[in-house]
Amino acid sequence: GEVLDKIKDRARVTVCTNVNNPPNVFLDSSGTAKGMQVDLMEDMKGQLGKVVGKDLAIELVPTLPANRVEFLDRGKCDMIFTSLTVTPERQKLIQFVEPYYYAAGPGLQTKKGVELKSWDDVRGKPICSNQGSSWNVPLERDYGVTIVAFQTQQEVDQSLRDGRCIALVSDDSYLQARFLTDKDGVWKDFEIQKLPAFSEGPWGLAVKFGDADLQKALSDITTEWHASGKVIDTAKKWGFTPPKFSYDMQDKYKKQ
Amino acid sequence: MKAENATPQVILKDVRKSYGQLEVLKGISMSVNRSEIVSIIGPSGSGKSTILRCINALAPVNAGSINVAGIEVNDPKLDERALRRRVGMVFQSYNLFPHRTVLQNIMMAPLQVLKQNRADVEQRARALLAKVRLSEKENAYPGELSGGQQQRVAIARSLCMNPEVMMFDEVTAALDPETVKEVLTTIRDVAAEGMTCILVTHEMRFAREISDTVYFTDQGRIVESNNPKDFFENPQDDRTKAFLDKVL
Amino acid sequence: MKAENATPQVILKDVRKSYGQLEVLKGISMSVNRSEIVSIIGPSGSGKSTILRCINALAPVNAGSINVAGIEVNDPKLDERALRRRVGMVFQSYNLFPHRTVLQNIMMAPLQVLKQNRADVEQRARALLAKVRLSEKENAYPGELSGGQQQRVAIARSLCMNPEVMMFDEVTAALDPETVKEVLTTIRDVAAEGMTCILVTHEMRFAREISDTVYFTDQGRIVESNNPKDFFENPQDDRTKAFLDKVL
Amino acid sequence: MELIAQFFEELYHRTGWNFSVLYNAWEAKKYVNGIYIALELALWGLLGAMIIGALCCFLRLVRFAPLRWLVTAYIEFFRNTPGLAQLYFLFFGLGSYFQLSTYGQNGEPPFLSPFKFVVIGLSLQYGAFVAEILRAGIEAVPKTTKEAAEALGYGRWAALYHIVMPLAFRISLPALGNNMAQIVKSTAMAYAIAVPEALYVAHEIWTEHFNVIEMMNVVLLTYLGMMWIFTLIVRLIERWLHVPGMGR
Amino acid sequence: MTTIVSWFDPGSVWAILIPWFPLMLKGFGLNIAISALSMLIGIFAGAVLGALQMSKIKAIGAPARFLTLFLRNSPWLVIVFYVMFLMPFEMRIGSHWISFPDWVKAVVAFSLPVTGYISEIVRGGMRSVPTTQWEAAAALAFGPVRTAFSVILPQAFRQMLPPTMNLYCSVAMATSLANIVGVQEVITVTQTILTTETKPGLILPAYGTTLVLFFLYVFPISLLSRRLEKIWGKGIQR
Ligand SMILES: Nc1ncnc2c1ncn2[C@@H]1O[C@H](COP(=O)(O)OP(=O)(O)OP(=O)(O)O)[C@@H](O)[C@H]1O
Ligand SMILES: Nc1ncnc2c1ncn2[C@@H]1O[C@H](COP(=O)(O)OP(=O)(O)OP(=O)(O)O)[C@@H](O)[C@H]1O
Ligand SMILES: [Mg+2]
Ligand SMILES: [Mg+2]
Repeated sequence: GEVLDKIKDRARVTVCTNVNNPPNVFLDSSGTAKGMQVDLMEDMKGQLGKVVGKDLAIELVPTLPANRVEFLDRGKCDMIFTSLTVTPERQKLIQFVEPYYYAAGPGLQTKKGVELKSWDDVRGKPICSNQGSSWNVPLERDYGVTIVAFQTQQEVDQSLRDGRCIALVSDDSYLQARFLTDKDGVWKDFEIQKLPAFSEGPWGLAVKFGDADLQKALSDITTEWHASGKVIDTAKKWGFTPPKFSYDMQDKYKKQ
Repeated sequence: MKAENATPQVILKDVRKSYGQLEVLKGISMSVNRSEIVSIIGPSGSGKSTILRCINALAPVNAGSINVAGIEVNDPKLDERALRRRVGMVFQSYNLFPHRTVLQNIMMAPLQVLKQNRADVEQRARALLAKVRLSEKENAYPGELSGGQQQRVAIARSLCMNPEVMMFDEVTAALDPETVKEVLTTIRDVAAEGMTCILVTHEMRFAREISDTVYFTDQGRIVESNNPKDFFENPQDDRTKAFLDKVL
Repeated sequence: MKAENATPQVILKDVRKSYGQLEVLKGISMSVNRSEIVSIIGPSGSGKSTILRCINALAPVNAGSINVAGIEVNDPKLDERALRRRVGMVFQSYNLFPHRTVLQNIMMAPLQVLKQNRADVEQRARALLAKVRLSEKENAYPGELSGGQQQRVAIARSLCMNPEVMMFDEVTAALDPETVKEVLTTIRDVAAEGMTCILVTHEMRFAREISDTVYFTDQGRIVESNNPKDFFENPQDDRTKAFLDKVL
Repeated sequence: MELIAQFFEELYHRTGWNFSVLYNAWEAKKYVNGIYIALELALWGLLGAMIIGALCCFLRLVRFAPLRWLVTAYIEFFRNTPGLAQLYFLFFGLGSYFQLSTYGQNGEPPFLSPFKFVVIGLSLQYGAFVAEILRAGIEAVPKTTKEAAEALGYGRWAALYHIVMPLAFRISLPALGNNMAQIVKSTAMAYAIAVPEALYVAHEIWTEHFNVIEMMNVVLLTYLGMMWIFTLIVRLIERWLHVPGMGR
Repeated sequence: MTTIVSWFDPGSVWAILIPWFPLMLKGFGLNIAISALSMLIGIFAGAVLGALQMSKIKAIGAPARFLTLFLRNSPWLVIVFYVMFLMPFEMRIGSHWISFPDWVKAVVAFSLPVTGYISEIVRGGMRSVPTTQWEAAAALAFGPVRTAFSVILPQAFRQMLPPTMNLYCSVAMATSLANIVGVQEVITVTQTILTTETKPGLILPAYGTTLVLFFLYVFPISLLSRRLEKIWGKGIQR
């Protein structure tokens, strides 16, 4: 396929991702990307290199919700690799690579002592979130929540501390990870609410329609990740509690 | 018309005035009696406007004294507004307020500065408009009037403050001959009513006809002053002669 | 000075001109011979400036015809710039280019429009500056000159294009009497050299002295025209009489 | 409405052009509300900016120097830094420190909502610009007009209120109009602190549906529409305040 | 860098922020470069468009006015997006892939609204020159181009300077939108800091630093423009 040829030509794979998405992808002060997804990308780079028979370099293209599909369509990057939840609508626009590589559901973090028993308890209440988070619209539309969305995680956290909202919403595994790694006690007055996840959305790698070779190569890679437990290991390394999805997938592809 | 032995109403004593380095008035002394009409003529830049501006405290003087109807103008605690109620001034460039109609322009200061009764002011304003023959323009804006008409409104505006002294600064310089005539007629009417008038003009014939005294200024000094007949027919100073010679 | 039987150089035939609804020129006919000097006088707003502006195509006419030295001015395919090279115009408000020195103001058009040789133009410009007695001001900016000096530069600027016809529009209206004298002297010099001149003026004495023919306009019509002597001593039309009466 | 919704839903299924706001009732409601919020922000911001600008303009005329410096410092700071960064400072700086937008124990609404913060931010930022514009307007009122007011006995503040400000405001109107357009566009920065104005909602929608191009077009039309409304308002004000002879 | 960091408490916000300064400065350099280049392009294009707006020929004047209106009234974000959308990211020349750097796209994007604003400034400036100057030029047989360049524009320059400088300041501050085309300018870097670093209390110092950076850069420019305005104000008296 065209894209795979291009990767081979340039000996470089370009990946659109949200670089402000810790601990999945984030930049340190030297501008180097780190995070769980970065580890997976490195692995992918190696495996793709074998497919094309060349040592590849990897280049991250920072994206925003407003430009990522454009960047993919017009070849600025070869794939989107970020916390991109698969929905039927999106499937019409880009080609998701199956099997999906991860999944997450929404988690709520509040001050200690706030009792939330079901999602109905937050109806009409302000909840802080990140702009571009895929939970915002479903929570607003289906659960009547007032989403107050900011651009950066610091702002979301600060707003929760300031009491501008009663809770903040984020990927549940991310929230768990940050409580596990909270050595400074920044979050000692806060807790994660134990609510039934109303949906656990799978995250997919996405490529342009039409390059079956690349799609196949990536599909093989994600399959291998599940089969070998690579995803679960990496997630644990970054402090995540892997979702049920990951174990299901491991079972499924181990058997084959 | 000269009222002999009358009390002087405007007295300037050795007035000096500088703008930065430039000494514009180099010791001006003059005395104007009540109901007297005085013309100041002289070449451009000789300080004519500056004299008028000093008299109503638009420009502070550096030395000497000015007394207008008993008010010491260079007193540091001078109440400028009290002075300006007694001394009206009409400018060459009309300076009407463009956002107000003719009638409003005339009534504004009596209402807002003197806080007079609206009905009285309106009556007086209408009378003045009639006097300058502009009654039908009372609702026009200044932008809709010709130069001569604007100048006449400016005169009416000043008169409506009932000043004791009126000063006119080259009020006809930018007008065409016909309009000049109109404005001069208006000034003549004002003067005829016995108001004290100080006028700066380039219209020699008019100055001659209307004044009780003519002053000639050159380079910040009063070179010569006399009654109009003697002044024009028999000038003493060489500079006066040269000037009158050049003026057509 | 009148050259009898000379060829007409500027011919207006029944020229009409409107601004929107307002008809400003209501059929103007005149004919000016080579080297003739013509004055146009008349009340404000009677269309004097408009006549000049029509002659050099600054304002298009609605009807009638204008011919200047063989060029049909209301030809739709008129080469305006060719016309304006032959007809110079000096405005009441001088209109010097404030960002250029006196000498540059004079040299700009010959260099940039006529593409003449710089050395020649410079020589000519200096000669003209000498003629208007401003040689020592050649490097001054217009903002540094008095009104009369600016007006003389404007005349020199127009002359440096070597026009065949010169038009002066109330070039002394905004000046003080002394300066008026200077400017009129300059115009007299120009006229004395045999250039065709059309001048609009309020200086009756000057018009009388210098012109071959005087035209009187009122409300967009030429009411009367005659040689100056007869015109001023023995005006025929009532409106002319009234006007001359009013002018001091 | 039904028909439009049907049409766009059909369009999506046929061509993939996904104008989801036009058929998805929930999104349409949010977006319309977003436009409403943007307009409201613009109006309040405009009002605030005018009040702050006028106030600063007055304070700068006060003779007490430290006050003038303070106002000047405010103006320079707010004119020369990004509005977005200013907003963050207000919201996360003052807002967090003083707990200005904290919900009460029992869910009482906060003292200042994010909406109010944006209004304050816009007012402060554009108030600085308005102050500058008005200052330029005051400086553009001819000195002669101010002197005329003084000569009529107006005090400093009375002249400012009755004559200078009304004129300055008219002179400043075009610049104020530009400023107004700028405010309308700047309401978009509200998205940074989670005020659901049009752009924030559009952002939410294209994050959900990936229909960025379609939504960009909708946003473009929305803003052109809003600007058009505001342009009309400025025109109306201009016409309402129009005075013959000032401007065109 | 490490020495500077060591001045601060290891746990303080500045100890966290200072290592980021090089990246922020690099981002700010992009803001400056993009704003300066797009201003340069916009000035040339805007002068032409502005002159066209003044044209007496309807077929030229009307479209020029419409374009100006459109460019001025469109949100910058949308314009930036469209440029990203319409300009290719890379081109294949022979067997080589040439990619346009993102900042080139940002420059193109910002020069569009700048063109619109400059066009309007030029028009306003030219109209501020009294009609009598146009007539004087016409009476001296100057053609339209000569009139514009020798007579009118030099006089309009002073009027046009302050709004142009103001515009430049706005552009410098609006370049933060360049993150849509993928430029990591200073506000984007700031946001990266605020998502990466978990220590609370970073928001104010981080945005404060960008605020100061902009102020240090823009304020001298606005001072300069005032100074120039005064200098030229003396030269041309009306
Ligand atoms: N505000 C000012 N600052 C500096 N110099 C000034 C100022 N006002 C007037 N002058 C100078 O003072 C001198 C006298 O000016 P003034 O206006 O009194 O002259 P004038 O006799 O009225 O002349 P004109 O007939 O031209 O009106 C002139 O040389 C003028 O340049
Ligand atoms: N551009 C214009 N638009 C509309 N009306 C105009 C225009 N120019 C001149 N007029 C009108 O045409 C008439 C004649 O004007 P013109 O300037 O020719 O008079 P003038 O005889 O030169 O008067 P003045 O002695 O005051 O200069 C006036 O009524 C004037 O208001
Ligand atoms: Mg004077
Ligand atoms: Mg005229």
